[in-house]
Amino acid sequence: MAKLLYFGQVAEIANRHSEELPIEEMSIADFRIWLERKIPELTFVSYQISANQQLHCEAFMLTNDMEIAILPPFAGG
Amino acid sequence: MAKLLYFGQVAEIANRHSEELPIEEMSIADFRIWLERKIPELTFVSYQISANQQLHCEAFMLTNDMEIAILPPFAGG
Amino acid sequence: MKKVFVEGPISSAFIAEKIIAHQSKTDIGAHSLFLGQVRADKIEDKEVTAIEYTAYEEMANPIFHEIRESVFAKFEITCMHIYHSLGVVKKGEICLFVFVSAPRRKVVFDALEFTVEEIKLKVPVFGKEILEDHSHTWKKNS
Amino acid sequence: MKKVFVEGPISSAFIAEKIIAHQSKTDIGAHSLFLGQVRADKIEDKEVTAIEYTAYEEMANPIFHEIRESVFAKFEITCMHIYHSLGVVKKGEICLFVFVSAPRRKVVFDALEFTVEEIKLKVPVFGKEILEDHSHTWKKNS
Repeated sequence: MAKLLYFGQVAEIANRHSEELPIEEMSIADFRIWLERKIPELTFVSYQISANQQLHCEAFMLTNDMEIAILPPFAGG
Repeated sequence: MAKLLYFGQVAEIANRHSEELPIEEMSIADFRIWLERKIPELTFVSYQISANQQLHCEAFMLTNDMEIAILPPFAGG
Repeated sequence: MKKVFVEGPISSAFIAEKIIAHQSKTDIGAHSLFLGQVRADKIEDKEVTAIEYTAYEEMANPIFHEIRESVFAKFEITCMHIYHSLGVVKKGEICLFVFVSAPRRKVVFDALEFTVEEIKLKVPVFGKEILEDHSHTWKKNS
Repeated sequence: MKKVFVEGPISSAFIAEKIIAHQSKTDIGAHSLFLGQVRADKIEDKEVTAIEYTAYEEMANPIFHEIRESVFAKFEITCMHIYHSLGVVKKGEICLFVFVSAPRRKVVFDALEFTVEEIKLKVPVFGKEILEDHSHTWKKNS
């Protein structure tokens, strides 16, 4: 099972903070397509995706054992 | 009468903080020569000279009505 | 790993305490401090009254640690501390406190700016701007 | 003209007070602070235990004023404050406090550095470094 985490505006749009569900192995780019089919409102906002607490390039492969976070623009400080 | 002010290391060397005395009109450069004849130990330290609370170039003319200060290197902060 | 996140605003008493804690380090000659304060911006005529901060803490904490390491590698500093608020911080209150100390002053300005810019760019912190009519928008760093 | 010189060290309580005084200015988003601290340098194996500051105040005060004016002309800041000690400041204590505030952070780092460098360069302040054996030397800015 992958753990999906949603933060800030993304959590508000998705109406959830986390969920656990099985995902197929896929690139971050493909994960975006999958995610926006699942939650179409995300099409209209920008977000980054981290895997196991790290940012990666769009070709990075996500697997079913990862903690995957969907992160809206940072606003620290 | 001119008012002479001495600060920091210069006051220590000259063994005074201020004095009033008549001076002839002369440039700052000439004043240095006059001063170092009066207090020879000043020959060995660096100092700036202000007239009426402002720094000037060496050619600036000092007159008998001025407040002249002999300022060792600044050490603020 | 040093604790960065604090609940609620950063008080001036907390800042004063951190300054006092450095007075026994007599090899230090210069401190620079950055304080981020919540601004009462107008957003479509409505005033921001507070920002509610959340963070992905498990990701943010290692990134704060990496930022610290890189600042120590780049600048000859004695110590540095970062504190960031979580939860509600009202307008006029302080949400970010960066504290850099060094033997000599020259490095503390650049080290401070570098640290603040790195935090703004790299740390997954999110800010909900609460407006005076209780609606909200989402803060983005620029 | 604003008062810059204070007798003795600058306390952390004084600094905290100045921070609090700015929390009602809700157009401010960023503060930068510089604190100069007396360093226990070794001079020919003898430790500096304090610096005794004197100043040509009648000349220094207008120069502080000019520095303020030039910082406001160069940088988009909301306010700035400078405090400098006179008299004895012991090792570990604070002798200079510069406080710059602006709506946005970008300018506060350069404004702070510019102000501190101008003070070090232009203001007639003198420092007698008291050593542990009660001898002394004279501080020079570099």
